[in-house]
Amino acid sequence: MMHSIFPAMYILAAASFILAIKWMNSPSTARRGVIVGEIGMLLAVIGTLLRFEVVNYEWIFVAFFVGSAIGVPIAYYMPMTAVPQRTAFSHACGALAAALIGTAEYYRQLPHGVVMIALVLEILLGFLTFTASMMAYGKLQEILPTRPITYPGQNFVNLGVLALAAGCGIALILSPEKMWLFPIFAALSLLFGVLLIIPIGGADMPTVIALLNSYAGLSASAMGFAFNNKLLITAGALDGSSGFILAVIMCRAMNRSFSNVLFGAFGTVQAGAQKETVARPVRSASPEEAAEILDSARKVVIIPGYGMAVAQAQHKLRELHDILSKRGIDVCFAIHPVAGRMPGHMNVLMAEADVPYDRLIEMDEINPEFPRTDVALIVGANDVVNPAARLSKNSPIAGMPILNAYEAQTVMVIKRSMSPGFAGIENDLYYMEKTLMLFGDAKSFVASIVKELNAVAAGN
Amino acid sequence: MMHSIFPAMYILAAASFILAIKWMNSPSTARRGVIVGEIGMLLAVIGTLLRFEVVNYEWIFVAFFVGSAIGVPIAYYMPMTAVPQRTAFSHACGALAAALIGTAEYYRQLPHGVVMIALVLEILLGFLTFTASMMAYGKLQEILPTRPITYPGQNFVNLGVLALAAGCGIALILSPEKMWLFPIFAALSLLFGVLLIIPIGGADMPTVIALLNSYAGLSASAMGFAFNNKLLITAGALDGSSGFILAVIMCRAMNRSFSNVLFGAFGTVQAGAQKETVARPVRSASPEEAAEILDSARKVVIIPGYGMAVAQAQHKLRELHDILSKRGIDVCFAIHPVAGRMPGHMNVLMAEADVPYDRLIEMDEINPEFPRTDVALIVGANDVVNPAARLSKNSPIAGMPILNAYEAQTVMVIKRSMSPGFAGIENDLYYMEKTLMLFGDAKSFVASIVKELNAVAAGN
Amino acid sequence: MSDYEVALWVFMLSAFLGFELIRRVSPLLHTPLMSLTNAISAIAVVGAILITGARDASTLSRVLGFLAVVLSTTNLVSGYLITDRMLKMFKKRGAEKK
Amino acid sequence: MSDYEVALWVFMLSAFLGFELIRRVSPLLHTPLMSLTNAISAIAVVGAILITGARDASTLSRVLGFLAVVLSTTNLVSGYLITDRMLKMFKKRGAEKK
Ligand SMILES: NC(=O)c1ccc[n+]([C@@H]2O[C@H](COP(=O)([O-])OP(=O)(O)OC[C@H]3O[C@@H](n4cnc5c(N)ncnc54)[C@H](OP(=O)(O)O)[C@@H]3O)[C@@H](O)[C@H]2O)c1
Ligand SMILES: NC(=O)c1ccc[n+]([C@@H]2O[C@H](COP(=O)([O-])OP(=O)(O)OC[C@H]3O[C@@H](n4cnc5c(N)ncnc54)[C@H](OP(=O)(O)O)[C@@H]3O)[C@@H](O)[C@H]2O)c1
Repeated sequence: MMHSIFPAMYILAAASFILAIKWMNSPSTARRGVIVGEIGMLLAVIGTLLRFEVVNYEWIFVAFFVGSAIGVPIAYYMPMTAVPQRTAFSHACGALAAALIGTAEYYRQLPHGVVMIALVLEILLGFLTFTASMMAYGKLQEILPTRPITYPGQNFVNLGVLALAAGCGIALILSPEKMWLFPIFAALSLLFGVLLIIPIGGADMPTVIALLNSYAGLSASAMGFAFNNKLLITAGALDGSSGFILAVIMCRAMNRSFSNVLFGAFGTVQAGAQKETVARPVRSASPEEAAEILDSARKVVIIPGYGMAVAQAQHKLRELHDILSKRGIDVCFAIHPVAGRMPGHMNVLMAEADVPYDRLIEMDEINPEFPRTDVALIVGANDVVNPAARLSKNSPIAGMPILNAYEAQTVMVIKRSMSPGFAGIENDLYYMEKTLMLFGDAKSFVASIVKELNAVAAGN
Repeated sequence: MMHSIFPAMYILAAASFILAIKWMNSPSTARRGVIVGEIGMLLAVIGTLLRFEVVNYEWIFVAFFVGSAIGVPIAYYMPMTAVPQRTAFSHACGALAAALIGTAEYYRQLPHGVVMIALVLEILLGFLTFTASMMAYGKLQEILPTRPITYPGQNFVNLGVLALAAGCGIALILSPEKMWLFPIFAALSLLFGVLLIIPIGGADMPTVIALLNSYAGLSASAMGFAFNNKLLITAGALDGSSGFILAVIMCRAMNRSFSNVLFGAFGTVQAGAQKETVARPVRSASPEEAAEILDSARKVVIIPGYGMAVAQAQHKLRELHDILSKRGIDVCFAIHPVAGRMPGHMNVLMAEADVPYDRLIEMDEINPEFPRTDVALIVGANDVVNPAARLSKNSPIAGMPILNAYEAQTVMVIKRSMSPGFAGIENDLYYMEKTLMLFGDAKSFVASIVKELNAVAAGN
Repeated sequence: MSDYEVALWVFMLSAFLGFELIRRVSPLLHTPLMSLTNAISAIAVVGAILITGARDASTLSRVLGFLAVVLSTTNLVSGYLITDRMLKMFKKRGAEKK
Repeated sequence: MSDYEVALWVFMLSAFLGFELIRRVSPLLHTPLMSLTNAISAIAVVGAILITGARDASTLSRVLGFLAVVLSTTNLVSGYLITDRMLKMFKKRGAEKK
């Protein structure tokens, strides 16, 4: 009787996870999805606690308590701009958990055959994802240097370490009782995770994190094979495909390949090209002038980018949006798929500032509108509006789809200096006739514009 | 060794079926999908033939031969207009096969418990789908009267038969050794299939067929439970969800519910409403006049419907399309989701006539174009352009999305008479100021227009 | 017990997958989709072969199994051939217009 | 043997399903999606509980299992809470504009 309840709980849990992800396809059902996902997790945990193999509860409940004590504050005090770091940290936790479980299982029963294959995969992926995610966390949090660190023969060293780790793994599969091999295997896996990230620049971390998400999922699936637990397999596979697809989407939106992200050391090479540039004239403007131009426009498209996130300017932009719409001006936000530093980054920040999500327009929808746009206001975005992607063939971002801001009547760009963005290249948009540079921190500059517009409104 | 090959073949077969359906999402990959599906089936059959339980091959190969001898001619000589009938026939075959296998399995081992539950479900669904599909076939082929046949208390009788069948089924599950019950159970299931279809009109058959597809799939899944065969479960579930979703799509496009289709006896009720109509004047025109109007248009939208299929006018329409485009006129086809008598019906016929599929425009895309259209040429379509769906609240098709042909500058309608279409209701479009009725068989009328246009071209 | 559990898992996952896949099929191809799923449902041939080819099959089993193989094969063969026949007709512009 | 066969089936179906589901998620919600899948990946807690709660667990097992439960619970709790916190922010126009 009891025996047939637990499998049913696991099946229901799996169905809940599936529904949770399914309902993420639209903002109107997404919160329902989270609740269903929570129910699924509850079913899974209760179903496991009630299993007859589980007899010892104290440690488990203490662990629940400790975990929640760490998790709740993270959830409530994490600023929305720290989402990429949080994600990396969470992959590190998940992967380490998988690796530790695998280790415990290995020492418990020294399994043979298919179970051992699954365990070795679980441990390899778990440990390497753990260190790689911690490295990614460090780079994103800027504890570690964010630029790629390369040296000659690096790829050989990395592949060598991976080959050694794989060799140990295979040896362990063939003769699991060689227990002295295990610590070496674990250490090599951990080391490979570190080496993997060293040559990758900080700005490529989001793609790497999505890939690590995929590895962490595969590691959980492997655990499912080892424990013969279908729920683990399903949840792991869902997780794995999610990370993989997000990584593909990012790569496609940057028009780059996986191998270019992993081995390309993006962000060093282009440095050379920059020095050749001659100082070219740009037009700049004050907040008052910017306010005046905005006030006389009929259609304004605001393009937020990474700088907007850094400056936390989303609330001020929301104010700007409200004032302008109140004056009968048609304002919307154009969201590039890889603006910012993670997929959906801009959407979350604008949503945080209470901008209704039907004002956030995706690239394919907004691009035909630019010729009819009076002002394109670019706030801390750079690469995603760089016309070089479309016009110059040997630019590092050639072929990357961009927002066609250059087609607007007037272009205004808020940034602090003329320095380049993530891809490290010049942006010809800034030198165009119709472009006005608004130099300053995004938040304070937008605030000045808002103040100016309010003053004008009061004056009327 | 051999033991681990068969499961692998089954997994590959299942993956092939999944890919086959996945690749149906676009015409450019669909043929690849069919090939993969064929490979999957081959793997499944070979994997089964090689299983050690299977020792007796003669009967099987004779059956393969007979089946192919029936199947190949069907595939090559079936006219494209007979697709609905063919589909019904194929469900009948599939469902009968499932029911017979279930019957054989029952007599072979009189199973208990879960296996018996699965068998009873398989047999019930199999037999009822078999007779229901044969009835649907008869109605579509017009061997049987197509109008719904109703009598008082019909729903009670039907539910009663279903309840009796279910009762026998439960009794068999509880005590499978009551072999005398089995023929009664089978007979009741067969009878229910017949009764289910009697009150449903011929034109509702496509929806019913899709539902029967779903039942046939579930029956195959149930067989999988009984035989503990995962491939059967997966393939059956794919099939079942396909039928279900197509039925939902059709119901939604007609703005009706399942229960309305199954118990609504659509096609009788509306007959009364027709008599009240007074003879209203319509304008009609000759092929010469029609050709002239088309020749002076800049944008023409052709709307094919069921009458086009009956008349087999697709090839002539293709000629019309070619001549007009050659003269610089923008011509396309507007395809309503339930035009004709099955989902995708018009698309297949137009494709048969070599019309490139990017000229077939779906409803949501074409509707905004109608105000800019000079001529809407309606060929044997009726309900799908009936403005009553939009304007009159108590029409039987109220709320059904339609093609807004009435917004075009000029509307021309090719049909044989003023008689109504599938829903049996008047169409106000025909009485509008801007509408010209072109009375005649679709094929010959289009042919006359084409001849006329050719003559003009030669004259130039 | 575990057999039905596995069967339920497989059914649950397949049904979800079926829904997602079918919902994406272009309406353009709904008719070929129906005949493709007809062909796939001929997978019942697996059960039919097991019944017909069994060592200890009674005459009844063999006859029923034989019929089932014939019916499924008919579906299988005609289903794939018709689907392919239909799909061959779908062409993009290019060859058409000069 | 049959265990791995079942595991492979489940993996194959789940992976296909995952691909279809994720491809449909609106880009608007990619960030919350990432944190939702983080939360779901905390399902490793199931394995961790089995290790920690086993009758005959060695001290090593218990310590490793304990750590694993802590780590997974952290993910689980923060994953769901953050996802919900983000989603709460997504609003349609209406309440916004007068
Ligand atoms: N979203 C993703 O998933 C993802 C993943 C991987 C990589 N990427 C890459 O990230 C890039 C995103 O493009 P993007 O246009 O959003 O950003 P970007 O190209 O990195 O440019 C950001 C700009 O913001 C300015 N900025 C920084 N802090 C600012 C502040 N406080 N106030 C005002 N401006 C400030 C910087 O100029 P100053 O220093 O002059 O102020 C910089 O030029 C793309 O190249 C994309 O490929 C994105
Ligand atoms: N597609 C599906 O999946 C599906 C499924 C279930 C139900 N339905 C229903 O079927 C209907 C389809 O609408 P529809 O507009 O395509 O067809 P319709 O409303 O049935 O009208 C067809 C028209 O074609 C004319 N016609 C018949 N033979 C002709 C010939 N040889 N030459 C010229 N005209 C001829 C008929 O008028 P005359 O007799 O005057 O010539 C008739 O009015 C909808 O009501 C839909 O709900 C469709």
